[in-house]
Parts: sequence; structure tokens; C-alpha cells
Amino acid sequence: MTRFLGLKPDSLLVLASGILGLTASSLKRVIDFGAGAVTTKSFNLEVRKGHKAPSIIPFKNGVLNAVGLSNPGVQEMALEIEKFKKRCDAPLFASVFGRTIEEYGEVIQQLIDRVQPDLIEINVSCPNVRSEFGTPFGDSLDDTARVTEIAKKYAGKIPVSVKLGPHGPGIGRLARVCEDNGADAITAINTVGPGMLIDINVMKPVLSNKTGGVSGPAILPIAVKSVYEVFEHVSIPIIGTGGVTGTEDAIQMILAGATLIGIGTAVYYEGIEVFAKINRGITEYLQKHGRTSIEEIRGKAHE
Amino acid sequence: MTRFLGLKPDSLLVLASGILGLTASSLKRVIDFGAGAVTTKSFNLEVRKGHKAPSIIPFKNGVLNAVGLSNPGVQEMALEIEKFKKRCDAPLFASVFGRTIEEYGEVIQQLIDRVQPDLIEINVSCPNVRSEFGTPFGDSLDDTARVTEIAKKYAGKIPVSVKLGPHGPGIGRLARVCEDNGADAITAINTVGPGMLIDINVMKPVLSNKTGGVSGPAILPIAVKSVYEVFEHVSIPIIGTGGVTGTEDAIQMILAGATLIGIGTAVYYEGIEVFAKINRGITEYLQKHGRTSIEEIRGKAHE
Amino acid sequence: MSDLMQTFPIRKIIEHGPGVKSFYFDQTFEVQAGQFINLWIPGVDEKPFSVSHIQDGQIEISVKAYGPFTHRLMQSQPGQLLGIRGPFGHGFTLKDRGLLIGGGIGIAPLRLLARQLHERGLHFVSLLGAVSRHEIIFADEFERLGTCYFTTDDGSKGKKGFVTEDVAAIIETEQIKQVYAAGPEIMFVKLKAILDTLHVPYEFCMERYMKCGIGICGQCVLDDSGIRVCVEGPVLNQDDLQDVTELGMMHRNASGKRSI
Amino acid sequence: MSDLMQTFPIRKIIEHGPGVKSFYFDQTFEVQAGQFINLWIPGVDEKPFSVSHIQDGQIEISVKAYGPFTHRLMQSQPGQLLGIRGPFGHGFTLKDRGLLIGGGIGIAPLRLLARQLHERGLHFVSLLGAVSRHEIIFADEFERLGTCYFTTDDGSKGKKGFVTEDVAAIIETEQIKQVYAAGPEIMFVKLKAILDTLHVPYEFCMERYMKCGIGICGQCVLDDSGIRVCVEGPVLNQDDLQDVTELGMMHRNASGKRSI
Ligand SMILES: Cc1cc2nc3c(=O)[nH]c(=O)nc-3n(C[C@H](O)[C@H](O)[C@H](O)COP(=O)(O)OP(=O)(O)OC[C@H]3O[C@@H](n4cnc5c(N)ncnc54)[C@H](O)[C@@H]3O)c2cc1C
Ligand SMILES: Cc1cc2nc3c(=O)[nH]c(=O)nc-3n(C[C@H](O)[C@H](O)[C@H](O)COP(=O)(O)OP(=O)(O)OC[C@H]3O[C@@H](n4cnc5c(N)ncnc54)[C@H](O)[C@@H]3O)c2cc1C
Ligand SMILES: Cc1cc2nc3c(=O)[nH]c(=O)nc-3n(C[C@H](O)[C@H](O)[C@H](O)COP(=O)(O)O)c2cc1C
Ligand SMILES: Cc1cc2nc3c(=O)[nH]c(=O)nc-3n(C[C@H](O)[C@H](O)[C@H](O)COP(=O)(O)O)c2cc1C
Ligand code: FES
Ligand code: FES
Repeated sequence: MTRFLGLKPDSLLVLASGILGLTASSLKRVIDFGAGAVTTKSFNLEVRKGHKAPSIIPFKNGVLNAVGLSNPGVQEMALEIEKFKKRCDAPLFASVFGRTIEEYGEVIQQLIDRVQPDLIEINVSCPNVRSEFGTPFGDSLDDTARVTEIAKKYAGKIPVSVKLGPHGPGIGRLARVCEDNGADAITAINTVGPGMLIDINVMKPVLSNKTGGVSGPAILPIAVKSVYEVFEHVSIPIIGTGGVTGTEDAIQMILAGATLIGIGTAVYYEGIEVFAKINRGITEYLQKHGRTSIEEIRGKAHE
Repeated sequence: MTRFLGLKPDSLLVLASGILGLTASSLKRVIDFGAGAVTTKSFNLEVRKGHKAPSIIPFKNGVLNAVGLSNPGVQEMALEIEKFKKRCDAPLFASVFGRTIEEYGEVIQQLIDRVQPDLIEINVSCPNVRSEFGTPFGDSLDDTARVTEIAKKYAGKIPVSVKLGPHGPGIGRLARVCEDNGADAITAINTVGPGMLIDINVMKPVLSNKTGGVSGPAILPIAVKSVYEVFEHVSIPIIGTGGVTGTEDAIQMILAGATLIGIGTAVYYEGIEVFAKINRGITEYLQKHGRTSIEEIRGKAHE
Repeated sequence: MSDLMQTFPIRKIIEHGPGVKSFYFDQTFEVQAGQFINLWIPGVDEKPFSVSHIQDGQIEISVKAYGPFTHRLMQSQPGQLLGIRGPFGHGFTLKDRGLLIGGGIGIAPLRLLARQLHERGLHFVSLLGAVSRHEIIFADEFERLGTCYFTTDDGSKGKKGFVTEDVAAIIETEQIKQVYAAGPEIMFVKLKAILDTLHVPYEFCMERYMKCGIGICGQCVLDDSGIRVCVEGPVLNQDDLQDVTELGMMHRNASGKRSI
Repeated sequence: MSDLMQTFPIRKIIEHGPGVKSFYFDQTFEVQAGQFINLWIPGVDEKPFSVSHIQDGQIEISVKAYGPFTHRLMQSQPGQLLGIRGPFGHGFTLKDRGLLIGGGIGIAPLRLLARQLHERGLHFVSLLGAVSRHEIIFADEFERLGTCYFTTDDGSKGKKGFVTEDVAAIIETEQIKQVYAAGPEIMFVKLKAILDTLHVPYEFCMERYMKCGIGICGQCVLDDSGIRVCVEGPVLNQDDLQDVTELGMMHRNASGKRSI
């Protein structure tokens, strides 16, 4: 059992935002397959259709996505969270975003008026919204500070994790600003890039949005380095996310300083079974190294 | 035959900086294997040993490196360039960097006092030097502008390409600033990240420098997207570099807008034979699509 | 074949009936009946379609004009390049004494199923329904492979009425051991009720709004089971459908919001 | 095995002579004699070493204390984890009637070569040299496998003098068809002159400063051939060495600058 902000998830693996995160049924199934906690797809006030397909496309070493933050809006998501909470005790993290800094506050308000998630994850780092809303808030220290502040104000006693990317002014400095403004945790990282794939026969970008964030195995070293850097800058816990598809990757995250581990694209590579597989792998690893708890090795790579 | 800034390389494939680029013999061998032009390893005024090993380490989907800009210094490199020029007609690009903005000027001065490369590539984007010199100059629009200006001043009539990374304030804007300050070309991109790999048994980062830039297949979509973005911002030619290991990757670069294609880490994955292989592949592709010249498809993905 | 996007020229286009066309591509992969591919019209959109036939080294996709994407597809010409990813999901299991029940364009995946059952020497009977005679596509092919029952809303071919009306009787007469169905969801609702009572095992080829096709976006997930139509489906059996509460009800559109 | 870094415990350490120790690891890969691995002392540095022996499921690396890295290695204890990448490069080709010429720690890769020649029933003769008796490591093993000639600078074992002095005579008497050599570069320079004159084919196991081991950094490239010692080498034959102008001369250190 892991301790994280007063929660006691059965596993330190968390379903990352945007993966199988639209409905209670889907989130519940991921818990059944061994996740310790789940994160919803990021939602905001409106109902968003997102970009046309192809919006999620595997390439040789990862996945490119530009779903365009499609979501059914806070009202519908609140219903699904409620349904989840009725069926399942596992912690649920609600991922929210806003088109403006103020909208972050409003969506949190509307959410917690209806239902209490165990944590609110603030998505300031989705690289796909660049063209639509300008650069992500997470590229600016000031914007990140303000979003964190407003999120904390509206979230009340529900803990807040800010989800950062590897871009912008440096993830260590960004994390520090979040901590200074009351963030309870950091989720690192969102997708990388963005990137582009061009079909050489039709000579066009494959994604309808042309560009999309890179996830999966390709980004693991960047995610590990990001977690390592955040760990050196803050003392709040980290949800280490990015490119984890197996036990060794997960352990790297822990050694870099993560408390929980986000699992996203691995569901494509390894199936939903990936949660149980890594849970087992971590237990074996601890046994092999004569450790009784994962706490003993957290952040060890810094020594 | 390709045209690039008045040069006529036999192939549009260029050996990227830092790969087999220390000596005349090595550079010449790469030409014999089918490269159209070669870039030297980046050098500056001093003799630099670089970081201890491991400084170059493959991971599942790419290579992580933190060689630390080791180089034998401008004097020794000028001798090698001279030797190359005696033995070979193919264009040679000299990659230079400085610890200060002024050093860029000095190293170019000392270089061209001794030998005339066909192009001077200005490395402002190596992510490994962050800790040593602060953030790379290429993370700042102002610094990039000043380095470009000074490089142009000292380079005289030798064309200058500025090598940019996908980080910082946006590669499109950076490229624009380079063009505005007289750059003759843009090389995009340098390594991505940086990233980190941790050995889970000894619980330590593998690279002696802990972090290193990511190259190879993992970064292809980010490189393609970077070239695409640069192409939209400037009208000077682009040396599209990053993750190209086969013909399809190379064509993607061309469609995104590259004039020449940099090949680096592919030498690890495919051997030095990769140059001949892609040359052949491009010829076949043009035939298959009924095109007589690569110019016909350059930048086509923008249509 | 692979999950990665690849583009292929349309080799041939054949019109089958009002608003239904088949598109042929070189076969570059094996496919089980019921599996689907994602078809990309470059610059337009990408949508899921069943493979309806494989012959002479070509795969065939049979499409009914519906909304913007399918109408655009109808205008494409042989030689044009389309993107194909797949095949995705799980198809039908091949069993003896099957009853194939198809409604409308849902007949498409059953056509490949009929072919594959026939090739393995497995006996089956078909029950095909549509609004009118013209909309029963591939009728002659099914007839060539075995006994066929037809129903049409207007009685222009076979019996006037819906496919669901005669199911129990056919199962009885033809000694059916397995039902396969593809078509509008309302048909599944009625069939499920009938078949659960008769305790005849069944497999339905489901449709849900899809985005990724690779099991990560969550768009196609069924309430309350959490089953992903793109991975565990599109063909689901009586056990898979046990916990599905949304059959015939609203399901999710592109935003993930529920609609009809 | 692979190019990726993996760590393994030292299973056993044996001291062989003054400042020479062998380190044993579980064998997780096949290796040709002459191939090398990169050994990483976590937090310290990584350096190339030949595999000197394989037995009972273990590989053996024999190391001579030299500078900072090898001295540090001498202090390591069984159970300690070291990183291993490899094996890298190309090894010796196994031919009949060989003469193995080794100087100092250069004897290490020849030891595995002797073993592999012996296993294939190929006849060979050894000629081993060092400063003094104590520095001729593994002498008894070579003696057990075939005829051995020794030379020492001080005459404490075998003939007083250098290995190169008797080469021509031994080739003649022993009807040698292939020479294999590993040792200090000055030995290669002299051998090359002798062997080119006699037209006896040869393979030398070369050492150059290495960084990547995977053929991209350019650190180990030989003038004028452009050959990479880590990929095309470390074992190079008379043809590979034809265009090498730097044999026995200055070569590149960590900065890439020439030094001795
Ligand atoms: C597994 C599967 C197999 C299918 N096989 C066939 C087939 O063989 N032949 C055929 O003609 N049609 C098939 N369809 C349906 C086909 O995908 C839709 O007809 C098509 O997407 C309609 O797009 P449109 O823009 O023309 O119409 P729209 O007006 O956009 O939609 C019309 C209908 O198609 C559904 N639809 C739209 N987009 C999607 C989407 N991305 N994923 C799933 N459903 C969508 C809508 O929910 C609506 O019910 C299949 C669908 C699925 C899920
Ligand atoms: C293919 C190959 C096989 C080798 N096999 C063996 C072996 O079986 N046993 C053994 O004891 N030694 C072997 N060596 C040599 C071994 O790598 C050096 O002894 C070791 O690197 C010295 O490091 P140091 O810090 O102790 O000494 P330093 O004082 O750093 O160097 C001493 C000598 O080793 C050379 N050296 C230093 N670093 C490197 C490097 N990164 N790559 C190559 N050479 C280097 C230097 O050029 C110098 O000549 C081999 C070298 C190569 C290239
Ligand atoms: C299809 C897809 C959709 C995503 N949607 C979101 C999202 O809505 N909000 C968010 O914060 N991150 C989103 N992400 C990012 C993931 O949560 C995760 O940070 C990233 O993919 C890296 O982890 P991975 O390599 O394990 O997937 C999405 C990722 C993918 C692949
Ligand atoms: C080992 C190594 C050393 C490198 N050294 C340099 C360098 O000195 N200067 C530079 O501008 N880029 C350097 N690079 C970056 C490459 O030139 C190239 O931009 C990058 O690796 C992406 O291309 P690739 O994926 O084809 O390798 C180096 C890359 C590697 C892998
Ligand atoms: S379409 Fe994405 S999970 Fe099924
Ligand atoms: S050690 Fe890097 S090329 Fe040989």
C-alpha cells in the first residue's frame, strides 16, 4: 500500500489523463486490472468535439495525439465521477483545464458543487492547444503561478496536482512556482513535442491537426529526467508519467523521485494488463533487492 | 544533384555534427559511403575533454548523449579540415560554438584564417551545456540574434547556418530571428530533451553527466514538425536533421520543407551504409511518383 | 498490416445499390470476418469500416452513404490514395449451424463471415432484412452459399416485416446452434431478448463512435462493462454483453457526450 | 547481450600477477575472441576491455592496473555491480597453423583465441613476451594448449629480448600460415614490417581511445583509412591496416586531440 497525500491506493500505478478516462465504467475496469488510482480525461466547461480523425496515431516508437481536448464538459463528467465513486473505492483524480485562467476556477467550482474527486489535476501543459489558445499556460511561470493559485482557492480542501510538460522555462522552476502557490503535488510530464508525421504518398500530415504530442516509449528518458529535476526543486510528491511500459521504467521513475507512476500509452503497447504486470514486477524487484517498501528507494538516484 | 547555397552536393544527405566528425579520414570515409556533405564535430577555441564515459548510450528507441562538446580545439580541427579539402571535393560544414557570444566570432576568425569550409554551422542549441554555461543561447531570441549577427560578421562570404533545437521560445520564431540577422540557412534540430536513464540495480543515472540529449528514431516526429514550422517562418534553406534512419523519414523531411537532410544516429542503427541506402531509396521514390527532381516535392506537405 | 498509417490506391469501385459502393484495395493483411479497418481520406477524416470481402488478393470495403465522410468517399475515384490502419479488434468465431442475421449495411461483415464459414465447410443459414428489395445488398452471394430468408419493411423481397419476427422459428427449423448478427442497434436489443430466452449463443458486431482504434481513447467503451468495442469487440458474445447497460440507448459522440 | 547498459554482479576476482586481476561475470552473451565489452564502474567511468576467457557460464575480463579507472577497478569486491555493454566489434578469424604473439596485458584476448582455436582442433603456436617472468600471465594455460615461446626483457623467462626478434624464425620452423597479435602498438609496427615482407597474413587486436563503442563518436577512427576500431576492429587484418598511417604514432585522447 502506498501513501500519497493521505490517500492509500492499492498500487502506485495511476491511469494517466486522456486514456480510457471518459466514463465510470471505463475507469472502473482499469482499477479492476490493477491500477491504484485513475485520472479522468481533462475536461472544461464546454462540450468539445476535439479535432477530426486521425487524432491518435502510432508511429515507430510512440504515439502522436491531437485529440484537441475533446470532452463532454464538466456536467457530464461530474455524473461519471459520481457513478465511479458509487461503484469503487479507489482514488479518482479529476483532470481539468480552462481556456482562460478564470475558467480553471469555474470548472473546479462546478465540479465540486456536484462531486468530490480525491484530487484535482490541473492540466496547464497540453501541447495541442497551442494554436487555439496561444501557448500553453505551462510555458509561462506567471500563468502557471496564477492558475495554481486560483485552482487551490476553488478546490478548497481537495488536493491539487499541477501537470507540467518538459517545455517552457524549465520544469524544475515551474514546479517550484506551483509549490510556492500551494500545489499539493506535481504530475510530470504531459506529452512531448509536439511532433508531426507526414504520409509520403499523399504528402500530407497524417494528424488532422497536423501536429500532436508525443507519448510512449520514445519519451521515457525525458520523463525520467523531468521527474528527477522536479524532485530536486520541490518537496511535494510527484506523479511520474511518460513512456512507462514496464517494470524497469516504473522503477526508474521511483528512483528519480516519483511517488506515484502514471501509465498512459502503455495500455496500447501492453494492454490493460500492464497494470497487473508492473505491480507484480515491482514486488519482485523489491524482493530481489531485499527491500520491504518502495519508500526505501524513492529518489535514490539522487544520492 | 542538389543545389544548396551555391553548392552542388552529390547527395542531399549530410553527416550531422558530432557523428564521425573528428578527422579528415573519418569525414572522407563517410563521403565515400554516399554522403553529399559532412559536418565536423562542434569545436571552439579550447581543447575540451568532455564528460567522462558513459557519455553516449543507446536506449530502447534512441540514443542519449552528453559528450560535453569534447573537441580538439579550432587549431587541430582546421588542420583536419585542410586535410579533408585536399583529399575530397565534397562540401564540408564546420560546426562551431562558443562559451560566450564573443567566442563564436573568435573561433570563426581563427578558423577562416587557416581554412575555408563551405559553410559554418553555428551550434547554439546543444542541450548538454546547460549546466555549464547556463541555458543554451538558442533558448533566447536575443542571444540567438546576437550570435547570428556576430557569426555573419566574422564568416565574411562563407555562408552560415544556425543550428536550432525544438526547445525555447519556438523554433519558428528563432529561425525568423536568424534569417533577419543574415543567416543563410537553418539546421533543425539538435538533440531533444535532455533525458535521463537510470540503472535500476545500481540506482544511479547511467550517463556520467546524468542527463543527455535524445537523438535517433524517438525524435523523428519532433524533427519533422520543427522543419515544417521553420519552413513556414523563413525562406532560407533548411538542413532537416533528427531521427532520420530510412528513406521514408528522409522524404518526410523534404515534404516538410528541408533542402538537405542531416544523418546522425542512423549510423548506429543502419551502419555507414545508411547514406547509400537512402540515396537509392530517394531515387526509387522519385521514379515511383513520376518526379524528375526532389525540388518538385520540397515543402509539399504545406499545400 | 499495422497500426501505423499507410496509404494505398483504390484499385476499383463498384456500385451495389442505392448509395452503397464497394472499394477495393490490395490485400496486405489477413483479416477475420468482423474485424474492421480505419479508412482515412487525407485532409478530411478517418472512420471505421468492416472488411466485407477478400478475393484475388484484394480486400473490399462496402460503404453506405450516410453523412459527410461517407458522401465524400462516394466521390473518390480509382487510383486515389486512401489511408488504411488495421485490422483492429476481434472478429466472429467460426462455428457450425450458424444463423447470420443482417440488417442494412450491417450485411457487410456477414458477407465475409459467410465466405469464411463456407470455406471451412461449416453449415449456415442467412436472414437478411432491409427497408426494401434494393437495399438488400449481396443477396445473390448469400443465396449461392446457402439457404436465405429475407424480410423487407415494404414486402418487396421476402416477408414483409422485420428480421427479428421470424428468428425463433428459423432457429427451430434449421436447428441453429449459433447466431451471428450485424445491423442497427435496435435489432440487437430485440435479438438479445429472444436469444437469451432461447439460450442460443450469439455474436453481435457492434458499432460505437471510434477515435483511436487502438484501445486508449476510451471513446468506444460500453457501459457498464468497460469493454472497448475497438479492442475486445467489435464482435461481442452473450457473455460480453451481459453487463452492457447501454444497448440501444444513447451512446457517446465525438466529445464523449451521450447522444442517440 | 546488447548495446544497452546492464549491470551485473562481479562473481569472483582472481589475482594473476603484479597488478593484474581477472573479474568474472555471468555469461549472458556469445563472444568471438578479440571482441570487447565496455565496463562501467557506476559513478566513475566506463572503459573497454577484451573478454579473456569463457568457462562454466562465466566470462572473464583480465585487467592491468594502469591509471585511475583500472586502479579503481582493482579495489572492487565480489558482489559489486558493474555495467557491461557489448560485445562490440569484430574478433579474430579462426584459421589453422596460427602464431599467437602477445605482449603484456595484450595476452588477454589471445587467451580466448587459443581456447577457441583449440576447441576447433586448429593447430597453433604461441609467442609471449613481457618485461619479466612475473608479467607473463596465463603462461601455463598457453603451454597446456600447444608449443610456447617466451621472451622477457630481463631474460627471467624464455629468451632475453623482444617477441619481434624471433618471429621470422618461428614462422619458418612452425610452418605458420596466419599470425595473430595483441599488445603494445610498437610491437605492431615492427611485426607489420616483418610480416609484410614475408607475405604472411596477420590480424592485430588494436586499441584506441573509445567513447561510444557503437561507431558514431569518431573517437577511435584510424588515419587515413577512416576505419573505426570499435566497429570494423578491434581486430584488423593486413588489408585493413594497409591505409593506416598512424600505426605507432600519436593518436587521439578524450578531446579528440592527438597525443601519444
Ligand atoms: C466497427 C465498425 C464497422 C463499420 N463498418 C461499416 C461498413 O462496413 N460499412 C459502412 O457503410 N459503415 C460502417 N460503419 C459505420 C461507419 O463508420 C459510419 O457510417 C461512418 O463513420 C459515418 O460517417 P459520416 O461522416 O458519413 O456520417 P456521420 O453523419 O458523421 O455519422 C453517421 C453515423 O455513423 C456513426 N459514426 C460517425 N463517425 C463515427 C466514428 N468515428 N466511429 C464510429 N461511428 C461513427 C455516427 O455515430 C452515426 O451513427 C462501421 C462502424 C464501426 C464502428
Ligand atoms: C579494444 C580494447 C581492449 C582492451 N582490453 C583490455 C584488457 O583486456 N585488459 C586491460 O587491462 N586493458 C584493456 N584495454 C585497455 C583499457 O581500456 C585501458 O587500460 C583503460 O582504459 C585504462 O584506463 P585508466 O583510467 O586505468 O588509465 P588511463 O591513465 O586513463 O589510460 C591508460 C591507457 O589506456 C588508454 N585508455 C584510457 N581510456 C581509454 C578509453 N576510453 N578507451 C581506450 N583506451 C583508453 C589510454 O590511451 C592510455 O594509453 C583495452 C582497450 C581497448 C581499446
Ligand atoms: C490519446 C491521449 C490523450 C491524452 N489526453 C490528455 C488529457 O486530456 N489531459 C492530460 O493532462 N494529458 C493527456 N494526455 C497525456 C497523458 O496523460 C500522459 O501525460 C502522456 O501521454 C505521457 O505518458 P504516457 O507515455 O504513459 O502516455 C493524453 C495522452 C494521450 C496519448
Ligand atoms: C553522439 C552525438 C554527438 C553530437 N554532437 C553534436 C555536436 O557536437 N554539435 C551539434 O551541433 N550537434 C551534435 N549532435 C546532434 C546531431 O548533430 C543531431 O542534430 C541530432 O543527433 C539529431 O539527429 P539524429 O537523430 O540523426 O542523430 C550530436 C549527436 C550525437 C548523437
Ligand atoms: S476507439 Fe479509442 S478506445 Fe476504442
Ligand atoms: S568509440 Fe565511438 S566511433 Fe568508435
